[in-house]
Amino acid sequence: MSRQAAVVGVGQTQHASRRADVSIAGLVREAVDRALLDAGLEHRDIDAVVVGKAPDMLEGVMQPEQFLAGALGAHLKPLIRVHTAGSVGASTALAAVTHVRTGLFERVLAVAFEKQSEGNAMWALSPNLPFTQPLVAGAGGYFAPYVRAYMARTKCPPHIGPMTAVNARQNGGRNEYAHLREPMTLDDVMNSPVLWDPIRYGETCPSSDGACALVIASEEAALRGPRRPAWIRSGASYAEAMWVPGRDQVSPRAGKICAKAVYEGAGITNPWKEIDTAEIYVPFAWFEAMWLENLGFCDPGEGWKIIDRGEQRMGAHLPINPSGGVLCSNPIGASGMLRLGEAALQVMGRAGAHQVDGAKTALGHAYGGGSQYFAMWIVSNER
Amino acid sequence: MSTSGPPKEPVKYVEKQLHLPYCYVAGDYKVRYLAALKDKTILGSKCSRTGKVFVPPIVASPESFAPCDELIPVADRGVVTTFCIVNIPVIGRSIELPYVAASVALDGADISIYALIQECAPADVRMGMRVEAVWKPDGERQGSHEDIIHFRPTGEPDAPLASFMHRL
Amino acid sequence: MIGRFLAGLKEDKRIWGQRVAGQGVVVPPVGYSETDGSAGGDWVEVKPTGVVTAVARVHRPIPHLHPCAEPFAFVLVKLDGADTALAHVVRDHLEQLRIGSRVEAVWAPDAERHGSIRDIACFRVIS
Amino acid sequence: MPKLRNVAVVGFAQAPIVARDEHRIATEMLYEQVRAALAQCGVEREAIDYQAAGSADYLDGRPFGFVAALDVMGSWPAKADLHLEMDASFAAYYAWLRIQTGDSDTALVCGYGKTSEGEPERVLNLQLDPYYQAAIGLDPTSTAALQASAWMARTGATDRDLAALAARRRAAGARNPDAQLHDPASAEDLAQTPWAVEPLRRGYLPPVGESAVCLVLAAEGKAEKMCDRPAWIRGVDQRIELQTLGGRDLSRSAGAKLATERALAMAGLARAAEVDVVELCATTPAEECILCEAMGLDAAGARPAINPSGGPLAGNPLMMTGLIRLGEAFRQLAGRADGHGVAGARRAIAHGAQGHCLQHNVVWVLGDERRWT
Repeated sequence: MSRQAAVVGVGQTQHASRRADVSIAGLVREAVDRALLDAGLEHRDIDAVVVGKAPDMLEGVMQPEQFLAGALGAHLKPLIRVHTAGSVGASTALAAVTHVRTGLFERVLAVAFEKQSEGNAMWALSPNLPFTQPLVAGAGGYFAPYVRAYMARTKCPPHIGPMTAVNARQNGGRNEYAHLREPMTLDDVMNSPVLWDPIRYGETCPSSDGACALVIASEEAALRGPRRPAWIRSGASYAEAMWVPGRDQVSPRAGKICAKAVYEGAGITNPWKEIDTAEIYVPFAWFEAMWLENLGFCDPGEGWKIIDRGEQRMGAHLPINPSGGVLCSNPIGASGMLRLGEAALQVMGRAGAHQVDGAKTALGHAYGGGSQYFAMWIVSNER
Repeated sequence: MSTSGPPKEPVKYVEKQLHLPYCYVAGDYKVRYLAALKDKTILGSKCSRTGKVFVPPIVASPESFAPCDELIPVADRGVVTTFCIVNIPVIGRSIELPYVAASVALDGADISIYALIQECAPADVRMGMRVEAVWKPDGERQGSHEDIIHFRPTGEPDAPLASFMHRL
Repeated sequence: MIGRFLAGLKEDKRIWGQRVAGQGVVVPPVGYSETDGSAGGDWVEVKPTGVVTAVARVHRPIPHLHPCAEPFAFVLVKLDGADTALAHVVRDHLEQLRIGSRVEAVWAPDAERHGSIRDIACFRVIS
Repeated sequence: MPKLRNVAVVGFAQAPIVARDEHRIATEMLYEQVRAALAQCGVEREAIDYQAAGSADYLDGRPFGFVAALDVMGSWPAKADLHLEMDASFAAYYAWLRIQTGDSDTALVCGYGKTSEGEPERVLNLQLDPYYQAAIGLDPTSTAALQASAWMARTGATDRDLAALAARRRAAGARNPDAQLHDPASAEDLAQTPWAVEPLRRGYLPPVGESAVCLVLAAEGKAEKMCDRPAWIRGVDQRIELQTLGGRDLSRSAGAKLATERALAMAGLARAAEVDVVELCATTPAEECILCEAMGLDAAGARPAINPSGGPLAGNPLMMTGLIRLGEAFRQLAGRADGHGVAGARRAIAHGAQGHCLQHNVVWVLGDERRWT
């Protein structure tokens, strides 16, 4: 029952603030066509489809996978639709892995997308809950207080977030699919408007249109494919309740539990030493330092020091987000799958200009909700 | 029949304005919570297993999974555990920018509420600052979250970081 | 594909379908086969007349959702030359409407065609 | 076929379906059902190692509505979890897959949502493609009526046939304490009710209803300890179809047919008629007949008994109607259906569906004996 699964195809769209050249279906098909081409497969080779996206309010279509079923080649196939907030792209990929690991499916297509330009994301992410004063202004407004708490707790210097943002852009400049590729300087970020104090504009992810698709295959099917696959050594998705007294949103317990599960599953005892690169979900620059701690790459309070020393840059000890990450492209529903897909490309050795030399083992990570949902996998170039 | 196809220049967008009315049930706990605001009282619910207090009241503790079967008042003052200063607008919101949205741990409660901090410059708000509710005058309170206009500094000494860092 | 189909309605009052694998001539087109996911093929113009394959009579229209305030019928219409049916409405002579009825498109006036499926104002029974 | 694990439904709790619960929000309704389902199984929350849920943001009228459900599902410390923006019967399907991988042995499956807070006719318009079908204002009753008309035209069925079937389900619903409609109504009476959307009369359709549901799945080894008469899942399959109403034969359900064939094959059965009870997620009498045809069942026959709970025609809480069918199949096999129990029921089919005109179907085959040795 511990069957292996592998990534045999990766496809993503050009990410941009507005993809006016394609419909929702066209956007999704751009990613799917590329993933199928990458895997040397056609729609008829796919046994089941797993679709993920963040709130349907972003586009104004309820359960859009229903009208997209034809576009996805899913007619008369099994399909499920996942929604786990910001982590959804990653949990969608993991749901596809589950399908394959049952032994009932040889090849499963996982697709995630967001066409944020077709609605108003700031509105859709600022829920006016009934009987509650509407104060939260978008995701930035929600997360900014925890960034402040991180800064207070670790007494880190103020340039850590800006440094992270500058590095992300540098990486994104090498990624042909990224939405934001222009370089920024530390001064650019420091002098950018403060949107949700302490979060600056330059430390904030864009709002993107984009999609990602992965083909997940069984061991036998992967070995028959045209290319070297990325072997999925482990994967896990966990979620925790919101209103737990003392729940730490700076370093959530769910994130630690999920990380422990994927490390154990992959036989990793020292992630800092054994992982070659990681794609982690950083929608606001400060979260890179926070997640480095939460993921156990260092002791609590030490995450910002890794960034300060530049050890997470390309060519350094543990390149983080060589693709530029969420700070350079954020089609919300797809962002988590992009993290997992980029991790897979790294261990396949096919990340192009942002390839980390010799990457053998990589982590893909996403989170969502009020830092409640976590989904991760470890991929490797070896079975 | 022609096979040249329709005009080359496509229609770019199909617009749709959605109008979806909803009518939300508050739930009995929330009804009592809102009614108590009229009397300048903030109610929380107490976990039957751990004794921890949730504001606004919820029917079960997510921590212990046990019911919270008792409603008790908590203070209308507490400590700012963390906050952000909002500088950008949201459609349909009328609060003047910039404003401070804070997590406030009310005295007697085990989780924080979101609150608007006013009557001081945003730059003067601090983690640990003591704040109190500013209520609408008698006769104007309707039993709604708007009965508390905002929170303001009390002028008491700040709470030390260690005293609230575990309950942001 | 959708944009060009809608441009055909708006600018030329012509209805175009697309010949796709597994489905024949699809009207309205989406640019791919909904049965096998393959990408679409040639444009084929179809006639503004066709046969009704399903009828749902709405006696009490829902305001701000349904396309008119008076009783009307939703229909599926297989246009002449098409292999799939189009969902639309019939507003008049509802007593003559049944499955199998022949209908034709009624166009919205030039100034009211904005590039939408409702540039066809409705269908009317012709037999 | 790979080696599969025997997995059973071992607990099921459902809030009685009502038009509107004025006293509780959706998560409060759910909390009680989670507690009740665990109590049936005689376990604490810690005993369950996976959770899956189904709900829809648009029905909640807010983004991320499902996040609040974590708080009442016992998600502390964090639980391995997945939320599906679907009817919860598909969450059960996913939980079953998850148990098949061996990563989990037990799962909570939850469905919730307060349909009464919004206007489903408007909300479900948004499920249709935004360019062609939503844009002309189609609502779920109208699409169901289109489907009914196509089916009636093909089969020659009449208004009387729809009335007769609706009356039978109303009679059954009267024996089910969790059903929303408890008053039996004669076919004659129902045939006098005004048109909802012709050819469907209001008397043939369920009113807006809401509930909260929790079902527990467990693998062999644990299932027997949690339930004295587990309902073993012997086969399951699900299929979606293209959405465009005019792009498929609306008078038939190709997806339900295929899913049934695959589920029966997995279960080692030749025909659907070999089971004793069938619970169908059919929200109109025409849908029920279309499903029966797809599955090879006689909608008017005595055996297998079809929708002895009254089915969705006696209560249709969106996003959990399909999961309730699975729960009802469990009740029948576990001897817990009481007033609407089918004597001697040993095998059952449960069907879940979502989308306009039966776009997406899941079919379960259950039995009182394990499938695999």
